[in-house]
Parts: sequence; structure tokens; C-alpha cells
Amino acid sequence: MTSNDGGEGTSPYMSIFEGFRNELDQHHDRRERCIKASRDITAASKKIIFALQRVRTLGSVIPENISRTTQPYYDTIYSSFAAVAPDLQGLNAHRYARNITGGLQEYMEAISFQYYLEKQEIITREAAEAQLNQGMQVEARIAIGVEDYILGLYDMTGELMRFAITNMATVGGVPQARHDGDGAEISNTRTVLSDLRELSFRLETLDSGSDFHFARDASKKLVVTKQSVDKVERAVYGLLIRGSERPKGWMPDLSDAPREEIEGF
Amino acid sequence: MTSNDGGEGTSPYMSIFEGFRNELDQHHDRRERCIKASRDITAASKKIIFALQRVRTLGSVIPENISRTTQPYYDTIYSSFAAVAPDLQGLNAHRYARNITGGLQEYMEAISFQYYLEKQEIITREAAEAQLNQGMQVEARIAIGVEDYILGLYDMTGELMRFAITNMATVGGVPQARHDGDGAEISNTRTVLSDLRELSFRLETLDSGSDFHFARDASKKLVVTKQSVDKVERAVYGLLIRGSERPKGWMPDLSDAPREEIEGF
Amino acid sequence: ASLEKQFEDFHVQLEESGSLRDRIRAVVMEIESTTRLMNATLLLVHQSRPTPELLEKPKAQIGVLKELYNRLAVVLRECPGQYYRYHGDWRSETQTVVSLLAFMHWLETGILLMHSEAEDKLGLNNSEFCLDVEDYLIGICFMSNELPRYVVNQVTAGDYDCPRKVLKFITDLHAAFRMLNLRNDFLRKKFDGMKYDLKRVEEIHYDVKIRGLTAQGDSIGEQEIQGQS
Amino acid sequence: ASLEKQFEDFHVQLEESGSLRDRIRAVVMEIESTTRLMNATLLLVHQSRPTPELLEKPKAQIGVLKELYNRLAVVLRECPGQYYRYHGDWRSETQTVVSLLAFMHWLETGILLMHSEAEDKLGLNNSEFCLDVEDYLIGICFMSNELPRYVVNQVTAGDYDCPRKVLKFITDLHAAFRMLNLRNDFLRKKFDGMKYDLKRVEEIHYDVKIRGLTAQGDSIGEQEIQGQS
Amino acid sequence: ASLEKQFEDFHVQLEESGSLRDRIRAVVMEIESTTRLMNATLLLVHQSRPTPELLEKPKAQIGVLKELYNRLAVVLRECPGQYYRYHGDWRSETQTVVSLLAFMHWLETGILLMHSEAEDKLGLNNSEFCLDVEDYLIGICFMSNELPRYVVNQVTAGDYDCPRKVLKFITDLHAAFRMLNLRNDFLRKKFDGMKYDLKRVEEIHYDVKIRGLTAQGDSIGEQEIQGQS
Amino acid sequence: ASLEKQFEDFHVQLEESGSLRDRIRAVVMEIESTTRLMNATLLLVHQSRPTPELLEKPKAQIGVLKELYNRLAVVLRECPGQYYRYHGDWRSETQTVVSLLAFMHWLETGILLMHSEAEDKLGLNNSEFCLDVEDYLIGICFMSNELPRYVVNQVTAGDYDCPRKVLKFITDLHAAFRMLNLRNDFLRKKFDGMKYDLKRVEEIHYDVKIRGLTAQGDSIGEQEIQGQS
Amino acid sequence: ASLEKQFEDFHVQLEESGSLRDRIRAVVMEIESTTRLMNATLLLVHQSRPTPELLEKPKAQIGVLKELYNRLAVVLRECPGQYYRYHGDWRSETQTVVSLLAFMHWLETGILLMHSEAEDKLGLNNSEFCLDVEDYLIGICFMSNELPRYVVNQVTAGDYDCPRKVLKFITDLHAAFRMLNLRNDFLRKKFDGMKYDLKRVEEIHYDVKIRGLTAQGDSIGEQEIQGQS
Amino acid sequence: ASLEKQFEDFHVQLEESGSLRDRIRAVVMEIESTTRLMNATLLLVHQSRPTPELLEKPKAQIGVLKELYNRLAVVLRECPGQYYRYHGDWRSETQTVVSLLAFMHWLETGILLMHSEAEDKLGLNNSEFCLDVEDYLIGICFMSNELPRYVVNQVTAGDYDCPRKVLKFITDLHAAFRMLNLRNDFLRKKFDGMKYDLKRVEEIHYDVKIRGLTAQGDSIGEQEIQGQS
Ligand SMILES: [Mn+2]
Ligand SMILES: [Mn+2]
Repeated sequence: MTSNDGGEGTSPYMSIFEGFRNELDQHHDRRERCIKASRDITAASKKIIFALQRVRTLGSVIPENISRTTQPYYDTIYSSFAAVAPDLQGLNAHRYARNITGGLQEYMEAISFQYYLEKQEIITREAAEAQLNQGMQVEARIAIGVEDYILGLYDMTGELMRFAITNMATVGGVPQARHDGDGAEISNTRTVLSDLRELSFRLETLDSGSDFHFARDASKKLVVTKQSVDKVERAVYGLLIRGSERPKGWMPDLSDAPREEIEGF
Repeated sequence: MTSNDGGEGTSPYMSIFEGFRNELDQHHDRRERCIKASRDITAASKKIIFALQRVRTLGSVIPENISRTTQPYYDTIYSSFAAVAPDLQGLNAHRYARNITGGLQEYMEAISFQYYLEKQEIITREAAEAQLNQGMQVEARIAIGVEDYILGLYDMTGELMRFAITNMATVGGVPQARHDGDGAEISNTRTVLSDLRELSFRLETLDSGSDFHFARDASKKLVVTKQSVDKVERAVYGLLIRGSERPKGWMPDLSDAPREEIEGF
Repeated sequence: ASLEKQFEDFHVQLEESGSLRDRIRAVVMEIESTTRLMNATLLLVHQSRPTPELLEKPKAQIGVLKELYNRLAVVLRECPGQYYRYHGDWRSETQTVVSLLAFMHWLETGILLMHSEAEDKLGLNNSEFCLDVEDYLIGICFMSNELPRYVVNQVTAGDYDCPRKVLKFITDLHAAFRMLNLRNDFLRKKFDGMKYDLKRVEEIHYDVKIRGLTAQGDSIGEQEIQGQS
Repeated sequence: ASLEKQFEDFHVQLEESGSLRDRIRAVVMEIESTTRLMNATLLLVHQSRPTPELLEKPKAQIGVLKELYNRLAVVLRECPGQYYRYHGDWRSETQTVVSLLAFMHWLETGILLMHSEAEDKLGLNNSEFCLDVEDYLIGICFMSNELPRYVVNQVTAGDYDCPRKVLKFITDLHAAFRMLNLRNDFLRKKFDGMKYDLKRVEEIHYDVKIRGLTAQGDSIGEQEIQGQS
Repeated sequence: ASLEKQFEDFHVQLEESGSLRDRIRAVVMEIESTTRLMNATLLLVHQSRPTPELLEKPKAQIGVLKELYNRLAVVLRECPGQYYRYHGDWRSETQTVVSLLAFMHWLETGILLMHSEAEDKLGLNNSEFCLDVEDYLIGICFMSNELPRYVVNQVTAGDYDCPRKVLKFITDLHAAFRMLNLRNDFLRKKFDGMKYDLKRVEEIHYDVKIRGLTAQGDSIGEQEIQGQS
Repeated sequence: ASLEKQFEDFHVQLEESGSLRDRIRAVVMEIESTTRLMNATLLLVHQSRPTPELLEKPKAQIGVLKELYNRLAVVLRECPGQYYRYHGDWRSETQTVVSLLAFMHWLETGILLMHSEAEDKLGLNNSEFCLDVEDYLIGICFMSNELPRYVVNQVTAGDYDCPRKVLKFITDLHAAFRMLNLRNDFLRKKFDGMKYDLKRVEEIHYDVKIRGLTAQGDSIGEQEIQGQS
Repeated sequence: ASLEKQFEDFHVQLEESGSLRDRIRAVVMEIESTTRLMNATLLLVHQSRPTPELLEKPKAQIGVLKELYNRLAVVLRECPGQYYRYHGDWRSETQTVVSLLAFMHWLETGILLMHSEAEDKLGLNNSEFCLDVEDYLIGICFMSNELPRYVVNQVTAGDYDCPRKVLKFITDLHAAFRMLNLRNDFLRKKFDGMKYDLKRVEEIHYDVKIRGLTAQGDSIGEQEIQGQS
Repeated sequence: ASLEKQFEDFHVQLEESGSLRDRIRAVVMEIESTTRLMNATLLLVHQSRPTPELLEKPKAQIGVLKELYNRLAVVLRECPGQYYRYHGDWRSETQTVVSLLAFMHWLETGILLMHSEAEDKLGLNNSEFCLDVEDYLIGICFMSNELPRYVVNQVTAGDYDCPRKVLKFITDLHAAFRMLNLRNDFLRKKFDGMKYDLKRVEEIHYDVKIRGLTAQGDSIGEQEIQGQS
């Protein structure tokens, strides 16, 4: 048997491949950092969402006891984003998009849910991105892609459903804002159900385009969103048909706390 | 419709559940730390293994240029383990076992491969555990369970296969140690193939017992280990039948580097 | 040879852990069959049997459970620190146990069985063998799932005050659960279901309320609705 | 209304990205069909056609490829910074391109086509549109997979010096690849396969060596082995 | 030669067992199509057609089924002791048969079709070809799944006494099943589903009760239920 | 040479069939985008928009669809007898088309869109390009899946008569489907799903009936349903 | 009524298409069993039985196949234009038929069985029932998969000229396939596999060549190969 | 009452069948652990340990297996006619048993262990408890899977005659299996795998033959194989 001349130590390509090694190592490290940041952001966002589910009214600023709970999670989120922001600049923004998207979506879910609770409005992509970049307090910026935004909104519809059902069970009506941003009373024809229908309608009729991964994720999440709408529609239906049985002239027992009229939705 | 007395703020269970919340949060945080440490340890161990695959002789200490490469990865590993060691004490050792086992297995794969390269022996579980706890340099200790040890060894057989095939391709013989620990020449009838067969035999004949997860993982990895043995057996078979064609009295071309006799295995 | 020796040791250890597991499973099967018995009796509350008598039999079984958990603890004492290694083997049964104890407790007292009370009843108050908090919480969710059915059947049997009591209880319980931060795991799923229990009980409460059945005594209510529709 | 406006914008953006992708795909299909052509000619090396003439045709196609990559770059210039967004659409084809270029380069020069040389040949030397290192490395692995077959057929055709040359090249290449730290991904898998290419070439080298076919000229070697067996 | 001889024997055996299976399948397909017919008529109970007339047609089919099971038995008599070898080929259809017979029986008599009665109807009372107990039980579960829908439609059609009767029946049935110690198999899963049927019927009973729609006085109805088990 | 000649012919044939497929796909994509538009409008029925105005837009699109199917037919006329070769390329979209047309038709007229009517609307009434019966049937099943949600939302919007009408429609449809002897394929699976739609509508009908919400008195409504089939 | 009428029509149509399918399947099963027989004999070439005698039996079966395809054609004549509707039912068997016919043809003549020749042998030369080109090509790929094994066994039996002949054949075949622009489908996958057959035959050719086992002088053999394409 | 009585009977029957199953499983676990032991020793043939000594230990275990199967038979005697009801509980282990016995038998005698011989060894020769033919055949396939590895390692150890012997054996075995008309089941899949074993052994035979490593001259060895079947 034979051999090359004593071997590999002398390979002329060694030094070039050392360059490749460094490049690949950096690439893998950046990727790993994004994955870990994404996990941290996801966990913190979930905790924010849980705290927000304790809110009981729509259309007013988040109560202080709840925002005190969420603040440290927001801090975690923004510092995690800030830590990987340098890894997401230039071409790298899209290079590691798939590794950070989980965190971005969950963040979108959290802040769009909070925004909705406060204003009964859907936050825009631009506003969400601005909030993120303001929160990070670093020079480098992170973009929230249309895909991240939409997939986050999909998940948010599930939280809207939970909020709506829980509210109907505990308060007895379909949630809707009663006051404008300044606390003045307003007349409002929109409810969580009509907003949820509107949002689901927008999501369902959006052609998800040519990105295979996005289209697949969106179509999976659409199924869940449709189920959420269905759950709320059924709950409202239940409220209504039970309400229909109320005898004429029936008044709530005044020993109980005052509550919404169910016709209000 | 009716309502409870103004609601939830007054639930008598609130304060108790705050205790549960803290307990669950701590639990999830510990779990998350273990998962992240496991990822870091896995990545560093893989890099060590890659470096070790550059070793070309069996039975002598790892060359300095390679151990210089692996040192920082070992540092990462030990500091990662040290960071989660407090989370793995007492009952918690088994509580998060499934979250740290990935890293532990990959670590076992790395150090058992290195140990084999240096001594042509399989490191014991006790020695591996001692090495880990010595490396961590903290008070708290981490156990390497029998399951972690065995699953790590399974993976190590794949590296042995790579090492053996690459050696046969570049050096031309089945690797075996020529020197004892002190550098003295020894007569050795064991080769990587016989060791690999022995190890695979032990793994295959071990009754994996009643732990469903372990039995499933082990049986999956056994398939790969059998394939590795098969690959090396076929390579040795190839060496042999080609060697059989060497004309009587044929001598290697002396202009080439000296090399092992293929009958040596 | 050293390798052979090692693997012989492993064989012994795995055998031991296997036999430990067999013993654990034997106890767990007895726990399971005890809970089956308790449950069979408890189900009669849905047929509106008088509660105190009905609870006698299952309450007597609590001692049996305690004894069985003690046997589990004895087995585990052989392998200190390995509670969570075998935890999966009794989780699901323990959750059922908690749900039954909590349901019985609620039927008797109208309040929630505390975690420490559950531990006391089962004799799980040492540090090596405790009642895992998640198991306790899941058990409580299981109990909550039974409440709407209970209320429906109580109202059918003429107990119009029941919805109010259950509503108060489940509202408090739900509010307390909302304090928790859950991962996307089994507990989260069970908790997500609790809001439907709450909603259903609220509906029944509403049903009796609009018919004016709450204030009066039962028998009267009964007659009154007969004249309605 | 604001929501409607937003989603209309999204629609436009997704449409645009879709049409961009369509244009990218159109170019990529041309790249694919060009490489198919080049490959068809290159495969003739396995039938031992004289190399220089044979390379003429595929070398002429390199200009075509350069032009196509330029068109890709032009398309991408419309969406700066989004190279990696669409990267998946041309990865696999580009890996094939690299493998062909590297094979041709090796046939001509006997050495490895460098990453920067590959970029030059394809006109990919600006910062916005580069040749991804992983694609380059995978392409090189693909080329390595072709070498054993090439050696077998060259020896069959009487070129007994070929194994030695290829062995040296692939040994160097393999040694260089061993420097890398790979994840368990596609590149790792391709590299894992390279050791079998190395082994196979070594075997063929051995075959010709023990028959003393390397030193002498081809024709003689031919006759000699005929007398053997 | 002995090898060939052996495999020739195997060939014959496999062919025989294959042709047996084909004949079994042919009969099973006829059973399936007969049950489809019966089911199509039975479904009309959900549209509140008068029961006696409606049952005429499917009752006439029972004889057909009996004949078909007889044919099955004849086929199986060729291979004594192999009932359970081919059992899987007719299980699912037989479960459907049981569910239809039991539903018809209940509609007529208000009580459960016994296992031995089902065997009689199908002529399966010899020792070699019997009605497997699990198939019977699964069939009963299938029947139970139809009951909530039946009750809903009966109430819609104005039969307000139906929920009470069905509730009594399904409560008893559920209690009887509870006596069995089921393994974690298909039967267990179907039985777990019966709990939901029971719950649904309880809810409908609640609906008619709270609205005072029940024909008789409650107290009487109540006693009847309570005196039942 | 003859070998080469043959493969040159194959090359031509494969190219032709490939380009045919490309042209088919282009039309199918337009069909798909037209149905998306129609669907977007139709979804608004769940928000209880007045039906006649709402139907205007999607009805206007039917002409577009007809034109598109005509273009498909023109393409297929090039390869007579190969309708079913390419059928898979437009099946799924055509099923959606049928479901939309049938839903619109039902909203307007309250009865089922017939197969021949669907063909007429799409201009598919020549022998070479027809509307496959299975596609029609699957499309009808898809439409049925929309009905429970529609009923829920109509009741919420105060139309208490809707459940009765839909129940009659879907009961008849289900009975008609039952006549078919379906194989174990996609259509069978979709049809099995229709049973749940039916059950769901029955439950809603029950809900409004038991609360006396139906416009007419019970007896009248009842008679109507009973006189139906 | 019109609804019922329509579904009665559908019932008839589905039954007809179902029975057509059953008849097709019956014929296809006979084709399958005929090819099994042919294959069993053909496999003996791997044990180096003398080819001419060995081919006698399978050649006699070709008439049987022709008759069977004729029966298929008769069935299909009942539903003109629906060849591709049922095509899936006989594709796979027809591909096997082609591979056997082509292998036998190659053993006898050393050249490729043409598409039209295959059609002739099977009597498939009318316009309504033809041999689908893809099926033909896939069958040819199947045949190619058998060649390496054949060569191995021939060399073992001492036929050292076989590799050269097969190599020439499979090289030409591979080159011809390369002309086709295949989609990413089953045929593409099978063709990709042909590359491995080619490589394996090259290796065997190498083995006999380097050991000087070829009967004729190399130069002659070489020229022959080179003059081929 | 009659309902309760019936379910009490069922309870007893299910308990009995459950305990029977437990007893079967206990025996099967012992069979499994015995085969594990035998296999552990047999694996050493791949390390070229001298066969006769190596076989001593596993041969001694055959008696143990016989005893265990006797215990199984005793258990089954309690439920005549239900062999196939519980068959699934020991199938897979029995297939392993057959593969080990057949491998040992082949190592000793060079010929196939017959079905009746396997039954004799295991004491399964009465009519109620036999060795199912499919289990026997699957076991033989498992054994065949071991042969390629065995041949590779024997050649490495210098036994150049081994490939010829194994090739003859597996060729005959494969031909015998071909006679069977297998359904598309597990056995068919395992048999399809045997083709790869055969191919692999053919290749090894080729390897030693082309290198002139066979003990006897070619012509002699060849004739032997040819005269075989
Ligand atoms: Mn969420
Ligand atoms: Mn590894």
C-alpha cells in the first residue's frame, strides 16, 4: 500500500481552510446566539401575555399592578434583542431571520395584545418596529418583517379569544371599549368579536404569496384562528339565546354587582 | 345575567397561587438554563470531536497543536456545567435530567473519544464523572448517569468509525496503538476494529431495562452503531482482499513514506 | 475485561432500577384501582344522592391511599434523590387522586383543598417524597372539569342554590390560576379548558336566576317553573 | 380602515416579493439548464475523451453563467440586503455550478479552484451578491464525489499515472476539510462521504502500484498485466 | 429437494389461507352493504318518523344478516381453531351490526339487547363461531354515541319525556360498564366517549326540566330515576 | 441512431406535455385567484351583511370563471382523450369553485345547485371537458361545512328561522349522499364530515326551538319539516 | 325529487366506474402473476444458465401478456377518453412488463427494445390504448438496475467480456436519457439511480481490465467503445 | 339486574383473559431473555471464533426454550381454539427464536432448518400449539439478513471458500421463497430484503473469485454451483 508524502500537515489548502473555519465558526456562533435570544424573548413574551390576560377591561391603560409585572419581562426582551442586534445587520438580517423569527413573532403577539387591550386597535407593523427599536436603546436596528408581523398577529387572535371568552364568563358581556384614550365615554359599535372577525377576515383573504415557509406557517395558524373566531361566535350565540329567555321587565338582582347589558355587543 | 361579587381581585386563593407562581417560575427558569447550557456544551463538544478527528496516531497523547485547539472548548463546557450545577442538586438532578442529557451525552462522546485516542481504552463512567467534576471547579457535583454514559458511548462509536476509515484511507492500515503510555513499544493484538466490535457487542447485549425513553434512544443508536461496525468491517475486508493480490516478494516503493503492514490488524 | 466489568455493573444497575420500577408500578396499579373505586361512588353525586352518606365510602379509602403512597415512599427511599426519575410512573394517577380528594373536600367544606392539606392526607410531607406542584394544579383542573356536570344535575334535582355556590368557587379558582405563568404544556391546556367550565356554570346560574328560582326554597321553585314555559 | 390599508400594503409587498421570486426562478432555471449542458459534455471524460478539446465547450458556457449570475444580481439589487431571503432559490444550482467549475479547473490545472476564483468566474465579487462559503464548500464536495469514477475510467483507459495525481489532490483536500468545525448539516454529510472517495482512490492507486503499472509507460503496462493473473 | 418440497407445502397452505380470506371478505362485504341499508332507514328516527313502521324494514334485514353469518361460519368450519386468526376481517362490521341491533331493540323495548340475544338474532350460538364479547361491547358503545342526537331531535319534535328515559338507560349502561376493568385499548377509548354521551343527555334533561317541559310532575319522575339502579 | 432518434422523439413529447402543463397551471392560478376574491366577499355573510347586495360582486365573477374554464378547454382540445391525465392539476380548485357557486346558489334560492347547473355556469357542457362528478360532490361537501357557522351567526343576528331552513336542506342533502356507495377515499371522508355539520345544525335548531324562539308556533314548524322529504 | 333523481344518476355512474375498476383489477392481477412467473425463470441468468434455453419459457408468456392487454383494451373501450382515469391501476405492473421484455430483448440481441417494439409485443398499437412513454422509460430504468448484478455474476462464471458489452450498452442508454428534460418525479428518481448502475459496471470493467482478464486485446475493445456514440 | 348480571360475567371473562395474557407475557419475557443470551454468544461468529465451541452454549439453551414453549402451551390449553387470539403476544419473539435456531443449524450443517425440525426442537408438534408458518418464514428471512456480514468477516479471517457456500445456500433459499405467492405484508417486505442479502453475497463471491482467492480451481467450484439446484 502506498501513501501521500507523509500526509496532511502539508496540504497547500490548509491556510485557506483555516479562513473558512473562522468564517463558519462565526456563522454558527451568530446563529446560536440568535436561537438563544429567540428562546429568551419567547419565554418573556409568554409571561407578559399571561399577565395581560389578567386585564378585565378593554380600552384603558394597563392597570399599574399588571404593568409592574410585565416591565421586567420587557426589559429582558429588549436586552436580548439588543444583544443580537449586531448579528442581524446587513445581509445577516435575512440570513438568521429563521433563527430569530420565533422570538419576533412571540414579541409581536405580546405587544399587539397589549396595544389592543389599551386602545381596541391593531398596532401597525411600523409602530411595532418603532417600539422594538426604541426599547432596545442601541444604535443597531432590527426589522420586523411583514411575515413576522402577520404570524404574530395570527397568534394574537388566540389570546383575543381567551380574553373574550373569559370576559364573557366573568363579566357576562362581549368586551368593548367604553372610553376613548382620555377616559371620556364614547359610543362604540365595535366589539372584540367584530374586531376578531375583521382581523381574521384580513388574514384569511391575504394571499400569502410565494414564500413556501411563510405560506405553510400561515395556513397552519389560519386553522387555529378560524377556530378562535368560531369559539367566540358560539359563545356570543350562547349569550344571545340565553338572553332571549329573560322575562319581560326582568331586572337584575340588585344585591349583585351592576353589570353590562348583554344587548350591548 | 349575573356576576360574582365584583370579581377576582378578592379571590381567597390569590396569595397561595402567588406562591405557586414563584415556584413554577423558578422551575421553568431552571429548566431553561439547563436547556441552554446543554446547547452550549453540545456545540463545544462537537468542535472538540472535530479537532480530535485530526489526530493521526492511536495510543499517544493528543498533539499539542490539537489540544491547544480543544482547550477553550473544554473551558466553555466546564463553565457551562458549573453554571447549572446548582440547578441540578438533590431532587433536581433527575428533575432536569432530560434537559441536560443532550449536553452530557455529547460531552461523554468527546472525552471518551479523546481517552480512546490516547490510550486505546474505553474510559469508565467513574473516570468520566471525576473528570467532569474536576473540570467544573465548583463545590456542587454533577452525576453522569449510566444512561448518559451509554448513550454517549453509542455516539462515540460513530467517531471511531470515522477515525478508522479515514486512517485506512490515508495511512493504509487498521489503526492500533504501538506504544504504551510511556512511549515504550508494545505488542498489541487489539485494533480499532476489534475494540469497536467489542464495544458494539457490549452495547448490543446490554438489556436496556425498563426505562422506556432510554430503551428507545438506545435502540435507535444501536442501529447506527451496527452500521459503523459494518462499515469498518467492510473496509478491512477491502484492505485484505486487495492485499491478497500483492505479488510474492513485493516491496513497497521506498520513495513513498514507510507505512503499516496491512496484516498488522 | 474492564469494559466487561463495567457493563456487568450496568446490567446490575439497570436490573435494579427495572425491579424498582416494577415495584413502583405494582403500587401505582393499586392506587389506580383504589381511585377507580372511589370515583365509582363519587359519580353518584350526579344522581343527586345525599352527599354525606355518599362520601363515607370514598373517605374511608383515603387511608388506603395514604398507605399506598407510604409504600411508594418506602420503595423510593432505596434510591435517595431519584423521585423525579420515576415520577412519570405515578404522575397521572396522582393527578386523579388530587382531583378526587379536592372534589370530596369541596363537597364537604365548599372550599379548595390546599396543597399542604393534600400532602397531609396522603402522608407526603417529607422532603424526599412530596406532592409535585404541577400534579396538584392539574388535579385541581380535573376537579374543575367535573363541576359543570355537577351543577347541571343538582339543578335538575331541584337544588337551585348550587349554581351560585359553585360559581363563586370556580370564579375564585379561575382568578387564582390566572396568576400563574404557564408554558405551552399540559397544565396550560387544562387551565385553558377551565374558562369553559366557568362559562358553563355562569350560564346555569343565569338560567336559574332569570327564572327567579334562587331566592325561594326548592320545592316552591319546582312548582313555579312547572307553570311557566 | 387602518387595518385594511395595512393589509393592502402587505398584499402589494408580498406580490412584489413573489414576482421577484418568479424572476429569480426564471434565471435559476436557465442556470440549471446551462449546467445540464456543461455536465453532459463533461461526463465524456469518463469515456476518456482527450481533455483539452472536451473542455472547450463547457468553458465557453462559463460566460453564459456569469451573465446569468449578473442578471440575478440585477434582480436582487432591487431589494438591497435580501440576498439570504431568496438564497434558498439558487443554493442547490450554485453548488452544482461550483462543482463543475472546480472539476474543469482541476482537469486543466490539477489544483483546487479557490473561492475567490470561483467568484471571479461568476462575477460575484461585490458585497451584496457573493458566493456563500457553504455553497462553495458543498460544491467542492460534489466534485470530490466524481473523482473515484474518473480514476477508475482513466485507469481502464490506460492512464496509470492518474491515481497518484488524484490521490495527492484529494488527500490535500480532505486534510483541509478536516480543519473545519461542522454542524450536523448537509455540508457535514457531504464531507463525511468524502473519506470514502479518498479511500476508493487510495485503493485504485494501490491496485496499479502492486502491479508495477505506475513507473512504466502506459502501453507497456497494458501488455504486462495481460500476462499476469 | 426437501427444501423444495417444504416450500411447495407452504405454497399450498398460503394459497388456501389466501382463498379462505377472499371468501370471508366477500361475505363481509355483503354484511357491510346490508348494514348500510339498515342504517339508512334507521337514520329516519332523527327526523321523528313513527318508530314502529320505521323499524319494519331494518327488522326484515336481520334474517339476511343471520344467513350471512351462517355463511361465514360455514367457511370457518374448514379451519377449526382459527376463528381468531381471521377475526380481524369481520370485527369492525360486526360491531356495527351489534350497534344497529341494539339500537333497534332499545327503540322497541327501552332496554339493552343482551349479548346472548344478539347471538341468537345472528345465529351465533355454537361454540366455534361466537360473538366476541369485546365486539359486543364496542357495538353497544357505538349505539350509545347515537343517543344524544336522538334525544336532541326528539325534544325538537316535542317529545319532552324522551330525555328522562334515555338518561335512565344510559346512566345504567354507564354504571354497568364501570364494573369492567378495561385495558388501554379501543374499547376503553370508546367507553371513555360514552361519558360524553351521558353528559350531553344530562344537559338536555336539564334543559327540559328547568323550562318545566316535562309532562309528568318532577317528583314522580325523580323517584323513578332514583329507584332505578 | 435509432436509439437516439427514439429519445429525440421522447424529448419532444415530454417538452410538449410539459408546456401543456405549464399553460394549464397558468389558467388554474387565475381560477384560484378569482375564487379567492369571491370567497373574500362571501365570508361577509357570517357578519350578517344583507345577502342580495353581498352576492352582487361574486356573481359578477362567475363570468370570469366561465371564461377561464373555456381557456382550459381550449388547451385540452390539443390533446384529445387526455382530460384525466391532467385532471389532478385543476381538481382541487374546481372543487372550491363548486362549493362557492353552490353556496351562492343556496343563499339565493334555498335549494341545491345541480350538477348540470354548475356545468352551465362554467360552460362545461361539452363532452370533452365536463365537470367530474366526484369534484362536484366534494365541492358540495365543502359547502356543507360552511353551514353550521352560517346558522350560528344568523341566529345571533336575530334570524331564528334560519336553523329550520338549513336543517331541512342539509338533512335532504345528507340523505341523498347516503344513496351513494362510496369507496374509502377523499370523498367518503368529506361525506363523513357532513354528518357533523348535520348534527351541529340539529343542535342549533334544538337550541332555538326549546327556547320557543322560532317565528311560527311549534306545531306548524314541525309539520313543515315532517312533510318535507 | 330532482335532487333525488340527480343522486340516483350519480349512484349509477359511481357503480359503473367501480365495476369497471374491478374488472381492470382482475386483469391486472393476472398480468402481475404472469410477470412473476417470467421473472422467476429470468432470474436464473444470474446463475449463468445458458441464455437461449432459458429464454424459451418467458418468451412463451409474451403471448399471454398480449392477450391480457387486449382484454384491458376491451374493458377500456367502454369508456372512451378515460384511459388516464384508470391508468394508475396498471402503471406499475406495465413498468415491470416493459423491464422484463427489454431485459429479454437485450439478452437476445444486445440492443435496446424500442418503444414501438414493446407496443407491438403487447399489441398496444392502436390510438386508444397505447404504452405510455413514461411507463416505458421507467421500465427501461428497472431493467438497467438488473444489469450490474448480471455482470457480477457473469464475471464470476468466467465471462470476462460481459462487462465491456454491458458498459457500452448502459453508457449509450444513459447518454440517451440525458437528452430528456425530466421533471422532479418518479422517472427522474429512477434515472438518477441509473447513474449508479453505470458506475458499478464501470468498476467491474475496471476490475477485469486491470487484471488483464479481458479476452481480446484492449486496444481493439477500446476502439469499439470509443466509436460508439 | 339482568344487565348487572351480564356485566358481572363480562367482568369475570375480561379478568380471566387479562390474567391469561399476563401469564403468557411472563413466559414470553423469559423467552426473550433466553434468546438475548443465545444471540450474545452467536454474535461472536463475526469475530471468527471457532464455531463448534461457540455453538455449545447456545445449543444448551435450546432445552430451556423448549421448556418455555411447553409452559406457553400449558397456558393455552386452558382456552382451546384461541391460539390466534394471543398469537400476537409471542410472534415477534418466536421469529427471533427461529432465526437463531436456523442460523445455528446452518453453521453446523450448512443446510436449512426445516419447519418440522424447528417444531421438534421447540416441542411444538401437537396440533393445538404449532409453529405458525409465517413466523417460521420471517425467522428464516431474519437469518438471511445475518449472512452477508458473516461472509465478509469469514473472508477477512481467511476463509475464502465461505462466499461460495453461502451463495449456494442463499440462492436456493431465495428461489424457494419465490415459489410463494406473498401478500403485501411484513413477510413480503422481509423477503424483498433477502434480495439484497443475495446480491451482497454475490458481490463478495465476485470479489474473491476475480482475485483468484477461491481454494479450488475456478472450473471445479463453478461446476459445483451450476450442478446445484
Ligand atoms: Mn399565544
Ligand atoms: Mn458524533
